[in-house]
Amino acid sequence: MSTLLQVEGLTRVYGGLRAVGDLSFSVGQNEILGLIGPNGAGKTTVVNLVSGVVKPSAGRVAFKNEDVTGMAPHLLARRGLVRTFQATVVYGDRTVRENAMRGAYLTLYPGFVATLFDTPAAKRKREAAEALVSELLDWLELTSVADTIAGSMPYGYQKTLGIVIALAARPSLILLDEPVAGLSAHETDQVRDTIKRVRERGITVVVIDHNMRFISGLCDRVVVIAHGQELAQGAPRDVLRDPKVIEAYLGKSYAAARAE
Amino acid sequence: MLSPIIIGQVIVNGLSLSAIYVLIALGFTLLFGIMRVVNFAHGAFAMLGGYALYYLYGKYALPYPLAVPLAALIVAVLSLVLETLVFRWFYQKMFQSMIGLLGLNMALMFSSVIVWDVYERSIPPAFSGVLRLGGLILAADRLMVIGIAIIALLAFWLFMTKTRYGVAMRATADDVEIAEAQGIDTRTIYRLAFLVAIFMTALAGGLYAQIYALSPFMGERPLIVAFVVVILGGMGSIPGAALGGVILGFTESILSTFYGAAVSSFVSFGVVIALLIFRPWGLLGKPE
Amino acid sequence: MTRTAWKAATIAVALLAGTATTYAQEELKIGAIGSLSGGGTAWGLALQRGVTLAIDEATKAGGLKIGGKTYMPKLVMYDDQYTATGGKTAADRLVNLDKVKYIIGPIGSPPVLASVAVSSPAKVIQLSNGFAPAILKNDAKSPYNFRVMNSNVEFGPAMIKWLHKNYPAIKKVALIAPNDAVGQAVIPTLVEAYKANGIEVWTEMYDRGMKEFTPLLTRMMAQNVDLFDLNSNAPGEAGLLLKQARQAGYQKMIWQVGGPSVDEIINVAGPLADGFLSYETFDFSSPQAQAFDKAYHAKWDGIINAQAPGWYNAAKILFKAMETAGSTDVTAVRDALMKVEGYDSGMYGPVIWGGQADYGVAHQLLLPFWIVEVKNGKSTIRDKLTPEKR
Amino acid sequence: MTDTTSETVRVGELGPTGAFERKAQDAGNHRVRNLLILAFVAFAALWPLVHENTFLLTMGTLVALSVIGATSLHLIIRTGHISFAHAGFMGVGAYVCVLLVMKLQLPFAVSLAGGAAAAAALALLIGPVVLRLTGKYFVLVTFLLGEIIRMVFVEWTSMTGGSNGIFGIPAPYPALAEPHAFYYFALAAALLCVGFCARILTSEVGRAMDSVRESERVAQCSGIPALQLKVTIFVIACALAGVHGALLAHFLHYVDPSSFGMVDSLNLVVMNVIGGMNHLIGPIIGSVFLTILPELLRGYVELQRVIFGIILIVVMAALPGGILELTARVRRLLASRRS
Repeated sequence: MSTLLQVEGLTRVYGGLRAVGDLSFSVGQNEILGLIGPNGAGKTTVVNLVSGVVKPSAGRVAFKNEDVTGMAPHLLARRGLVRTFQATVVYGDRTVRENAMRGAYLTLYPGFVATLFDTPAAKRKREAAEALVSELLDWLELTSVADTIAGSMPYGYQKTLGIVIALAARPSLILLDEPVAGLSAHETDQVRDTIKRVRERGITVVVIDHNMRFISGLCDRVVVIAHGQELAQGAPRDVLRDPKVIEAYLGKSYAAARAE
Repeated sequence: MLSPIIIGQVIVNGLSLSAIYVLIALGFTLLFGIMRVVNFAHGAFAMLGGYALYYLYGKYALPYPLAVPLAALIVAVLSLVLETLVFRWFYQKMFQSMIGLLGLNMALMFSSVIVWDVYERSIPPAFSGVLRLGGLILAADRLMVIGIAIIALLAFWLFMTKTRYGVAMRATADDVEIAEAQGIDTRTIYRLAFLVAIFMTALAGGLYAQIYALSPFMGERPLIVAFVVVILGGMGSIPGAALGGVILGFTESILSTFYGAAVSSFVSFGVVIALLIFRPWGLLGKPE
Repeated sequence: MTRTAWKAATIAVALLAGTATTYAQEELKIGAIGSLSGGGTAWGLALQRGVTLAIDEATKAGGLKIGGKTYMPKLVMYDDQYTATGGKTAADRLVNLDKVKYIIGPIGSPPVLASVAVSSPAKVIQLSNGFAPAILKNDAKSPYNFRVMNSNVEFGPAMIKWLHKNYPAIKKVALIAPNDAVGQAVIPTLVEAYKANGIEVWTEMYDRGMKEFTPLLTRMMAQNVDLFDLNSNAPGEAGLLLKQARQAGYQKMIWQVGGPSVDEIINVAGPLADGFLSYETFDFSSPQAQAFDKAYHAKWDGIINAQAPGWYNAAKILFKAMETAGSTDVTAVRDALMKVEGYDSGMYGPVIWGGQADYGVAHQLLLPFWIVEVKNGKSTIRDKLTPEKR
Repeated sequence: MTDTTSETVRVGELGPTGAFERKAQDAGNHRVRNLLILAFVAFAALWPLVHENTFLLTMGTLVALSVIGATSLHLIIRTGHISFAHAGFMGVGAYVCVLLVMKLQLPFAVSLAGGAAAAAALALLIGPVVLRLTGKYFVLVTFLLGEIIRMVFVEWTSMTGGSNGIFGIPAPYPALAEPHAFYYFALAAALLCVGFCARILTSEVGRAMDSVRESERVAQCSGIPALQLKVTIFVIACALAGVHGALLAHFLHYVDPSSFGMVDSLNLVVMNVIGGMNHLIGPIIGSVFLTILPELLRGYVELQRVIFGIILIVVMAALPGGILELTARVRRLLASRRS
């Protein structure tokens, strides 16, 4: 399995405070990696650093063997690295199909002048994007709600739509930031299935969450962080038994009690 | 040009300018800090404060220490009507507030033209002497403004940190929902904050009108000043308004004296733009 | 009869009566443009009120008798917001919609230049007041427009010559002026006039709307000037400049070649105004002024803006020219305007047209003016001067 | 430098959007819309024939010209930024064009292009820096920027004539000295501008603009170069503002700084706000409204301003989508009555 994403010594300091310190991990081709940690562990900062939203203070991010440290999100998207957002940020006033079309910008956009004159090339690109979007909606069973206004749909659907928007950019790796936060158990299971199917498309997935049950049922490998530092790395079952991890999650006294 | 007398005078001038600017900016920054409202009608309320003082002190000859706060209080209490009719709609809507309150500014200004006509009036000065310290000169009315500015800042600070209402106001400014969850009646807090803000604005407006001139159009300059001071110091921050006022006052005093008025305007605008670009939350504000 | 019907009948009768009186004599529309909003409003109102008083007088006298017909003048005035666009729109509306043949105003170079560009091609007489020489001096030779008040080109040199004669010790003058159309137009001519009298000049411009001049005055005092000229400052700013200069410890002479704004300065600066000298367009202590003052205060409160008598005068001259021409035809009235030299509206003495040398056309009304001094809070006449006819 | 991710003025702040577009997607409404556009253009074209009054022609010309300014500002607004310096860019276009015509005796067409290019160049210089800011700070920066541009016009007397401006500007071409001719010229320019803006907004660029306005972060992660897009649109819009300024100067035969100050920028913003900020028709309605209303209320100068102020309050408080939303609401109300 070749390495797709390589993170080395990633550090971010906010006014003297280390939000993320010296974090290293790598993601292999077609792997599902979980990035977990208790609230305030710096998980979202890691996503922001990797996806170019925030520039790291130190460290290096390599994607497909190219140094992409601090590269702007739209350039990363062109290279195949796309993320979703923790809050349900979809275009709430638009239809589901329109949301997906916006995600397909890279397939769709033919250049400024070409789109103004609607050249044959622009038409071809539009047809390709429409086909891609239809296929994605079909595949995730959203076709029946394609003309619904996204903001009016249940939360779970909106989360799925967020994944559709990301997939429409034809990524080779997607970063999912808390894809099941605020969802019911049933909805969580649905999203888990969706993510598994995403991997079947040959896409590498990095999932960030604090829900251990969800992560352990989904990921091949997990990285646990607390206070911006790596605590443990490995297969979910091994990592979750690590006393350091239990302590970070449940507090010192609980960990001590268990150890006895 | 660089004689000790001139340098001393520049400092004295800077001090007196700073005092006026701080006073003008306080009400503006309070409204923004708590309700997220950019009060483009700030100048109109200052103007109303001017007319109130004109009647109480100039016409009905009330004792000055009574006339000044009473004039501001009258304007603030009457303005509560506008709070219900207009401001209420714009709380927490920074963008809409800018344009809607610009409309309010226009309506108030031209209503005043209909009522009071356009010509400039003057409010008789309370003190007319000048203070001489060595070679330095400071007009007595400016000294009074410096005093009032210091008192106002202190009172403000005490109110916000020591009183129940002040603390509730700060909680509301930090997060409306959490404040409501803690049982703070935000509607009352908003009205109170509005009252205090307009009181400060009308007070500053009264003094401004007395020192300079009173007309329906006098509010334009105070608005710009409040704007610049508050951006400098940080939108919504009260220590920020104090710092911003002092910086603007001294910058203007120094640059106007040594380089002229044009340089002074270009530099202060330029600095504010640079600040907005690189540190939009101002010197003492909190980044969002 | 029900109440509503009764009301309707009353209204109908009133309307009929109204139309009956209007049609008894022919109506003559007098167009006017001035700032009725924004910073120049005081001037716009002075124009509106001055012209209104002249029209009231004509109405009281039973109308204007022109060529055997009686005309009732009626004022149609529009706001120019003190801007070029506003001036053009207002002139356009007067010329094309209201079909007026005569326009009085506006005040200030931007609206004047923009409105003259409309009125002159349409052959409409315009009596305006702006300081830019280009208002009269242009390629078209100003066929239909006249300037009915002195500009600084008229009164400036005469005043400075007077100063040099009476105060020969003055060697250096400070000019602090607003950075607007008036200030920028006035400063060069004043600088030239001072230099012609061997007086050194120091100038500083500030942005319109500024109220705090203490730092600038500190700068000025470091220059060791003998005289501070308030030049083209608007009345409010002139008052503040004087007050703040005195408060800042400036003790030498202050005067104003421009304005005039003596009353406002006394109002703003109080006892500090004593000793201030100024240009004055009108002798408010003269008997004819008393009549004007009375008529004015019968209708409005407050200080009379110094331009009001001038606009009254302009309207009177226009009416006189119509009566002289015996016709309301524009070209006839235009020619008659040039011929009313010697007519006295009762305010300024006989009409004199000048400006041939300065503008290439003698469409500049030359008005006498006064130099006044503030003594014990009162404006007193020092001298009366007349611009040179060139 | 601040985060590029910070959100711009969100849709929520600008009022519900999309309602109109959604409706417009229906084929039936398409036809109604096209008919309306046709009727509007026909009315504008026949306007001078209805009467022979040149004043109404002047009003028509002023409306047509301000449509250029307002719709170009609308482009910027659709990327989520509201510029309060738009009149400054108008001024840059006006002065450069006038100076090229009068000092270098260049033909009008070349000078007009020069004016537009100068405004665009300034926008290109400033845009990449200021467009990083969030919507509200952008408002504040442009507020001051416009004032600085105006101050340059005032101070640089040797070039701009200072506050007294430049007068005696000739008609663009001798044929355009005639008011009817200039009206049609301005109308053609306005239609071209509106057509161009409409084309941008309905193209994939428009879709990308909407994405960026509604959620810049998501848009960037879909590969949309948000800053680059916003700068491009800003430059185009400022160039169009320059065209507006240049044409206005040649129409008034006069140019001075007082036409390019805060109040004028504000007017352009208000045109967009009153008309509705979510659709291109908004600024067109706004231009008509704001140019005609002061003329209708001219007899009541002060009262007019008071009324105007109250309208602004009401629109911003109760009708964030402007007049456009009012019509949409009435339509919805009628529809609900019917059903």
